[in-house]
Amino acid sequence: AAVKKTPGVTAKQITIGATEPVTGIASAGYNQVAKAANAVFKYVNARGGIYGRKIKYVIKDDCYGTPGFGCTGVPNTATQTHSLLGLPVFATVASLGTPTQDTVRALLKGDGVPQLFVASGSLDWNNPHQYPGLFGWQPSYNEESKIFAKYIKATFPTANVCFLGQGDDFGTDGLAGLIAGGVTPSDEQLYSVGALVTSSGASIAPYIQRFDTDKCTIVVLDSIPGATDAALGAALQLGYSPQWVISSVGSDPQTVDAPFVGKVPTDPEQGAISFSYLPTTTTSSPWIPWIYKVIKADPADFPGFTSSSVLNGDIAYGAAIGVAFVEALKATGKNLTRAGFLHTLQTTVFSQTPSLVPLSYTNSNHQGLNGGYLTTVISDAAQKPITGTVYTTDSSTTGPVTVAKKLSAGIPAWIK
Amino acid sequence: MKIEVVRRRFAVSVALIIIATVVAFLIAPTTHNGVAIAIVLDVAVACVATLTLPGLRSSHPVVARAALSMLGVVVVLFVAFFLPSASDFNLATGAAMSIVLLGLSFLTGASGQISLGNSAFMGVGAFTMAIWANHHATTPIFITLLISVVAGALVGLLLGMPATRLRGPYLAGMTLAFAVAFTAILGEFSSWTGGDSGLQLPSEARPPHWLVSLFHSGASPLTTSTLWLTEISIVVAGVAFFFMANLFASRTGRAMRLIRDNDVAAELVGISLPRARVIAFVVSSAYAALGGALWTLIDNSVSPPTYSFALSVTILSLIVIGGIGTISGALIGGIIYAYSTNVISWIVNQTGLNPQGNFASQLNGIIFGGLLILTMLFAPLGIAGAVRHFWHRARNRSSG
Amino acid sequence: MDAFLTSRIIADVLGGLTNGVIYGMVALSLVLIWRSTGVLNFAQGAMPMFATYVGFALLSYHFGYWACAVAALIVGLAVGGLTERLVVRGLYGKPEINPIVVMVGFLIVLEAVAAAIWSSFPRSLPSPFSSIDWQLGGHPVSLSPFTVYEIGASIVVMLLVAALFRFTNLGLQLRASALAPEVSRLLGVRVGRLLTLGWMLSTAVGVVTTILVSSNFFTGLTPQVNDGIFAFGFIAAAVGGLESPVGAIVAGVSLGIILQFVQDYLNSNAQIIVALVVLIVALMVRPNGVFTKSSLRRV
Amino acid sequence: MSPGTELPLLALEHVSVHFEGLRALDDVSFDVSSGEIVGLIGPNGAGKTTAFNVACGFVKPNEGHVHYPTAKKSNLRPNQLVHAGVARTLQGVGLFPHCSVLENVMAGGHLRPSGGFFASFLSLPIEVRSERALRSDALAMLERLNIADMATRLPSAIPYGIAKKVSVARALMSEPTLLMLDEPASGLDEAELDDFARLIVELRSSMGVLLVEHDMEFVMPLVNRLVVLNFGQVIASGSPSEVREDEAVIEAYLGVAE
Amino acid sequence: MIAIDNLSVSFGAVQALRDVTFRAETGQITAVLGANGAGKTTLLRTVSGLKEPKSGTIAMDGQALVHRKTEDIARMGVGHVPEGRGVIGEFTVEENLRLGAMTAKVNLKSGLEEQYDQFPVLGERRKQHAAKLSGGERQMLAMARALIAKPSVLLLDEPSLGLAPLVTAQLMHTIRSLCETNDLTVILVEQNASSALRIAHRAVVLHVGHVVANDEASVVAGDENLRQYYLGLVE
Ligand SMILES: Nc1ncnc2c1ncn2[C@@H]1O[C@H](COP(=O)(O)OP(=O)(O)OP(=O)(O)O)[C@@H](O)[C@H]1O
Ligand SMILES: Nc1ncnc2c1ncn2[C@@H]1O[C@H](COP(=O)(O)OP(=O)(O)OP(=O)(O)O)[C@@H](O)[C@H]1O
Ligand SMILES: [Mg+2]
Ligand SMILES: [Mg+2]
Repeated sequence: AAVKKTPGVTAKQITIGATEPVTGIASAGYNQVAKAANAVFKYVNARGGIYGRKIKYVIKDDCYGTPGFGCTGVPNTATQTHSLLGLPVFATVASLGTPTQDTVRALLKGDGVPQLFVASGSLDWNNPHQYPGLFGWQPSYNEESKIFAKYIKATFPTANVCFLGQGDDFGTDGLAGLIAGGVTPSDEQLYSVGALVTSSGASIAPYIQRFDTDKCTIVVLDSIPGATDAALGAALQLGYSPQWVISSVGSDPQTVDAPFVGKVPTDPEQGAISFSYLPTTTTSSPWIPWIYKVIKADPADFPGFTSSSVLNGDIAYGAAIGVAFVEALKATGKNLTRAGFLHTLQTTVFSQTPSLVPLSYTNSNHQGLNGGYLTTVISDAAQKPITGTVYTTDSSTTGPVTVAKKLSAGIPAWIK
Repeated sequence: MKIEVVRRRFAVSVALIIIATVVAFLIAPTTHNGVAIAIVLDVAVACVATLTLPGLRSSHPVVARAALSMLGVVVVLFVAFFLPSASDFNLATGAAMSIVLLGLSFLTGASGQISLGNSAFMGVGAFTMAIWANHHATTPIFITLLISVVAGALVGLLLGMPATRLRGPYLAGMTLAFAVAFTAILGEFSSWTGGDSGLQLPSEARPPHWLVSLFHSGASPLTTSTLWLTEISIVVAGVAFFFMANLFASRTGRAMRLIRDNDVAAELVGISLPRARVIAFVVSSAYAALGGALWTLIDNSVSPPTYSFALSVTILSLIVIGGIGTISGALIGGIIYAYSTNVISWIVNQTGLNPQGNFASQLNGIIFGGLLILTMLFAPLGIAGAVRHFWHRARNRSSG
Repeated sequence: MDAFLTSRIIADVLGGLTNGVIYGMVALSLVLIWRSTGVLNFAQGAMPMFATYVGFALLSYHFGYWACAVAALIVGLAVGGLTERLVVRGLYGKPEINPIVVMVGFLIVLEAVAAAIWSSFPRSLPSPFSSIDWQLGGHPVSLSPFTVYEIGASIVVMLLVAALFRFTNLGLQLRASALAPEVSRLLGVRVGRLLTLGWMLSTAVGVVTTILVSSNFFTGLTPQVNDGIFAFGFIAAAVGGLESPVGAIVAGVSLGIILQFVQDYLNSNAQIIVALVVLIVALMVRPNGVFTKSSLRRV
Repeated sequence: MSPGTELPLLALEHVSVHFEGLRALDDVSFDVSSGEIVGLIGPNGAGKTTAFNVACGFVKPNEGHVHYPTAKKSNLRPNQLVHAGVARTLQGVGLFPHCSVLENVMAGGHLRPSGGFFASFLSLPIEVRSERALRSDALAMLERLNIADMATRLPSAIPYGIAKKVSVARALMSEPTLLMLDEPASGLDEAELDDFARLIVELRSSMGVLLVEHDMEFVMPLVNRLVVLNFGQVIASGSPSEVREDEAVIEAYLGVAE
Repeated sequence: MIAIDNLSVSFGAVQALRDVTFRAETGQITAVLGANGAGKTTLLRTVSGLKEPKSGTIAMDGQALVHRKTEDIARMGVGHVPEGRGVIGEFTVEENLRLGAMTAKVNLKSGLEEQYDQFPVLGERRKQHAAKLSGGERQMLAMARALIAKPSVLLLDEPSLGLAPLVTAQLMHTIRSLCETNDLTVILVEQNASSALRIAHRAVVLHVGHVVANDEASVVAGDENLRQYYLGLVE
């Protein structure tokens, strides 16, 4: 039958792409996300692919557009996205960053290319009316903060809460979520990423100093790992030890506190409260050994990774997105078109992926995961769930935080 | 020039133009729009006819420059029709970059002032474009481009005035500080500039419909969204090249070389140093702003980190490798910008390096930086200078 | 004055001093190279970064902090010397832009190579002193053993360099080699060796700064560790005048303190903007830097 | 026309210049009129170059004034000199090293009317025409000085004596009424000197000439008038023969006549 | 003594010196004369090692100088006052002199005093930047800086350039007496042939790189042909 050709799809191959900070200041940690997703694709390819098609994942460096010399000659996100379009690609998957992906929304929409599982918790990805092909993946900053708020209210009812967030929607959405959840910080500050880059972490210190003077007992951080480090360092320096509540984006125990190793006896992040929508390495989730297996099978991208290596948050994150994508492909069936794929995505509940709650979209909701559990950092390599109760909510101001009813199931048989 | 020569040339050209038009429509159905190809081929023939008129260069240099620029434009346009669309897009960004490079070639090459701030001048154009379009979506796109250029020129004036008193390293220091501070300045005006997320062009801020449809092929959706951008960028770059060639060959251009060579003697022939230096700054920043504004148009959006200091370094590298102080150097630099990433990933493929590996991902920097060093050490006038050198050598050898 | 305000001002001055000595050191190493070889070294951040990585690679062989620091200094001397011999040699007497461009290229290469070898992931350098502030009546005083070490080490290096130029024949020869290599050789000055020496010394000064910066709590060692401070250091050098080691130090420290107040009372974003304004104003008044003696143009 | 009957081209009136406590010029007055060649001489460090620089606006006088009476201007900045009809050569040759000899000479006509920046940018007819005229005038000037065959060479590739001529050609392109020459004879051999002296005498008919020079054999037969400086003060002025006999001048400068 | 044998030097296609042979004896002034571009400066630069010769030898008291580094030649006692003065403008007068004395290992203090006696202007201006000196003052500084190192060979490239007649005469006198009392070997390059011939013992005349005369100064001064064709001394 004469089927209209789907761009990026042949009988043998599906080409997809992503833009990522492979080099430059933002690359540390984040450059592992797409690699880990690719490890999953290679694993699946080695088992015959999906309906005979192997996944070819093309990762382009957009340097996150961060200032610094590490990025000389690297074109910006739009240029790199264009070069992906020229391949062509079936979709972009797990491209990273809020501002970067914002700039290519219209471009991808114009060409009808799905922009899947953007690696960012912004609310920008949930706009199916205007961008029908655009899908987020992780819980929004807003949702996460609402779950924090519920916990803070219940556990520390008299605490003096202060807030430090990044000066874009990461910080502002996070703050809004906190307030929507009933916790109004007594002091709220936003830092600028630009200043972080030009004047190193020291620019965070004044905020922490201020919280110390104001006697804040809880400090909520909506920060990237570098800024988390700076905040923890500044507090250490001042001899100030509030209860930290750190968003999942900036709390990965292994990424955080690289500067402290060998300088202080105990990891300053220990005891901090965070949030996870993926099973932590301390739990008995079957996904953890599975991800180890997949990553070990990819020595090209993860040289030296063994069973005793630390599975950091970025790797787990990438692997989880990889699984989500192959699951969705599998569910779409042999006849792969963009329309068919998007339809499947919006009508299926994917419960066999590593995330704690099933991944489900509808034609009016493209946000992605909507729940997880609270964790506490127990060492410089691990965090563990506080109670293990998985909460769920939505991004609205009124939507309540409830205990999740449906949890993800185990590993699908076909990739076991 | 003999009148018969002109007349004969004219007749031959008309004949060729008719043939070219027919050819254009013959190949049109398999590729793109016939009208566009026909125009391109016809102009090419006309330009070649003009350029081959004997003695044109010395008697009518302006006409020669115009014909050469136009020929360059139509040749690239023609090539663009047949390029895969992604390369097409690279061509558009490269064309815009070459405009920026022209400005720097003039400033640093001709007038001898070092600038590390051209990324910021570009940013001024890019953001003016986006901000204006967001507030006045109905302004025709070419007017918005012009407004951006004017904004760039004004900022150039503002920064150029203190800069005229500075020498070498101090000038480098001031322009560097401006480039580094630029993203922070954008941050201070985040209600205008969209903060860290930047701005999108509103959908109304597109070119007139007829222009898009002229280059519409219907072949793939990608082409509709980019081919016209490529065409616009190339045409604008052609115009920019023409004017810059004028400037280089003119009294003003000579004045710039004079102040670079010997400022005391230049003053004594009546050149006002501050004025000349400011003019160079203004021209350079206006050109940079034009390039930046085109980038906004091409990307359909603008985000602050694009215009960080790293871009200034890229700009400087490109013009040095291309050939500073030359016009062709800007062209070469633009082409390098357009295709260097492709070349580097090709190298990665050929060498069998793991493309996600540490080394492969840093190859860009290693190659770029290495080229920069080697160029300066062994061919300080860049590729353009080296080519010219070998050309002269070859000619001298063959003539005697 | 109320006590809170006083303590805030003291904290700002001390914090600014800590940053300021670092800016001053970067400025100083730029001045060193400028005065001794007439080159504006854009790789002044990257060369010591590289040397520090190499020196501290010894950590994995269980060497201590001081051993690594000494190793890094030695590697720094070598990196500086080799750079001068292999990269910079062909550039003397060329138009100003040539060395600038080459050193920008070198910077790009070094950062890329460092990232290729050691990755961009921050690496922790151990620190011999605690960074935890001393407390005074329950309030931190913005001063810790580490900051004292930082300021002390910087002051020692600064004094050494200033003395080198001010009082020694070696300093005079270094300057002469930069200003007039041919004439210097006619006077028996071993210009080649001195140029090399100038680069070695300034890279070593850079290594000291890099170690200080990357063993504090905030950054760790990354290939880009010096990018941010380079910009401020360069601004300080231009404000003070590239001819003047004392100017570099004074300008660096003042800039550090001013910017600390800016950060405290405005925001950190505004720091670089204020630095730009300071630079423009300073250069408007004295185009060759505040501390350079004006030299009249001879016709 | 005879000198002195009309306004002078250049007049220094009671000019003093101090450098950090040093009086480089102390109440110096002299003038130069059309049709005469005035020599400025004096021991090293007497203030000759400084007087020159004051006249050109490179140095501001601490006291006194510099007038250009015929042009009705005073205290000009260097780049305004040409407007007042003053052209100056620099000590050494002061050519533009990366521009051809022809371009060097064309530079001298920089101030001729042309359409300004936009005319350059747009290549307006006015620009094209004025450039064409400038080029042919510059070539004519080179012809006049018998150095037209050097037109396309770079300054580094021509002999020193010729380079000096080129610098004069450049000065003449602005059609000056006053020509100021700083040590024009230094570095020329004696045959070239003769040539040069002849050129200056020829120029006198259409302009005034002020020159600083140490070579007395060159200066004495050439000038109409000498002004002698010592320690920043005018110690003598007058015709060469008068000055040659002046006791103060002999003691301070010339040494015992041989 | 400086012995130069069959020295040829070229700049690419331009041959600046061809087969030049002569001796500059100890305790004598050897004047090197010739028109512009004759190769005089090139000769001195080659002796100092600033320019590699194409062929030929240069020896100083039997030691070969060719292929040695400039700084080593300087340390062997060759003082060179370059064309165009060559003082370091950014240095003060005293720093310039200090630099001159540095490598020669002579007593700085007495050296300075000696030079300040000889050139009193320099003493007055010791703290002034050399760039701010007048043309002639700079020339004096350059001389003083070479002399302070107590060289055994002195190469002077147009020392009278820009000096007032009185000073030129004094300078020539000084050079002559230094040469005779200290057994100095002087090679004096002069454009100004008559004043050079007046003090020189011997004279070498160069013409487009060739030696056209090499004789007692008085003989050269008396040779009508030489005077007219090569030295441009027209009566
Ligand atoms: N910028 C300055 N600062 C300080 N002193 C200066 C400056 N410029 C010149 N002088 C001094 O002023 C005096 C006059 O200098 P000037 O250059 O005018 O002398 P001159 O007559 O041209 O001498 P020469 O014949 O040697 O060139 C000199 O003693 C010189 O040292
Ligand atoms: N760097 C150079 N490159 C090319 N040619 C040169 C160079 N230096 C000198 N020459 C040429 O070598 C020849 C001799 O020059 P040199 O400077 O030695 O002459 P000179 O006798 O000292 O003349 P002057 O009296 O002008 O100082 C000249 O023809 C000159 O053009
Ligand atoms: Mg003088
Ligand atoms: Mg000479």
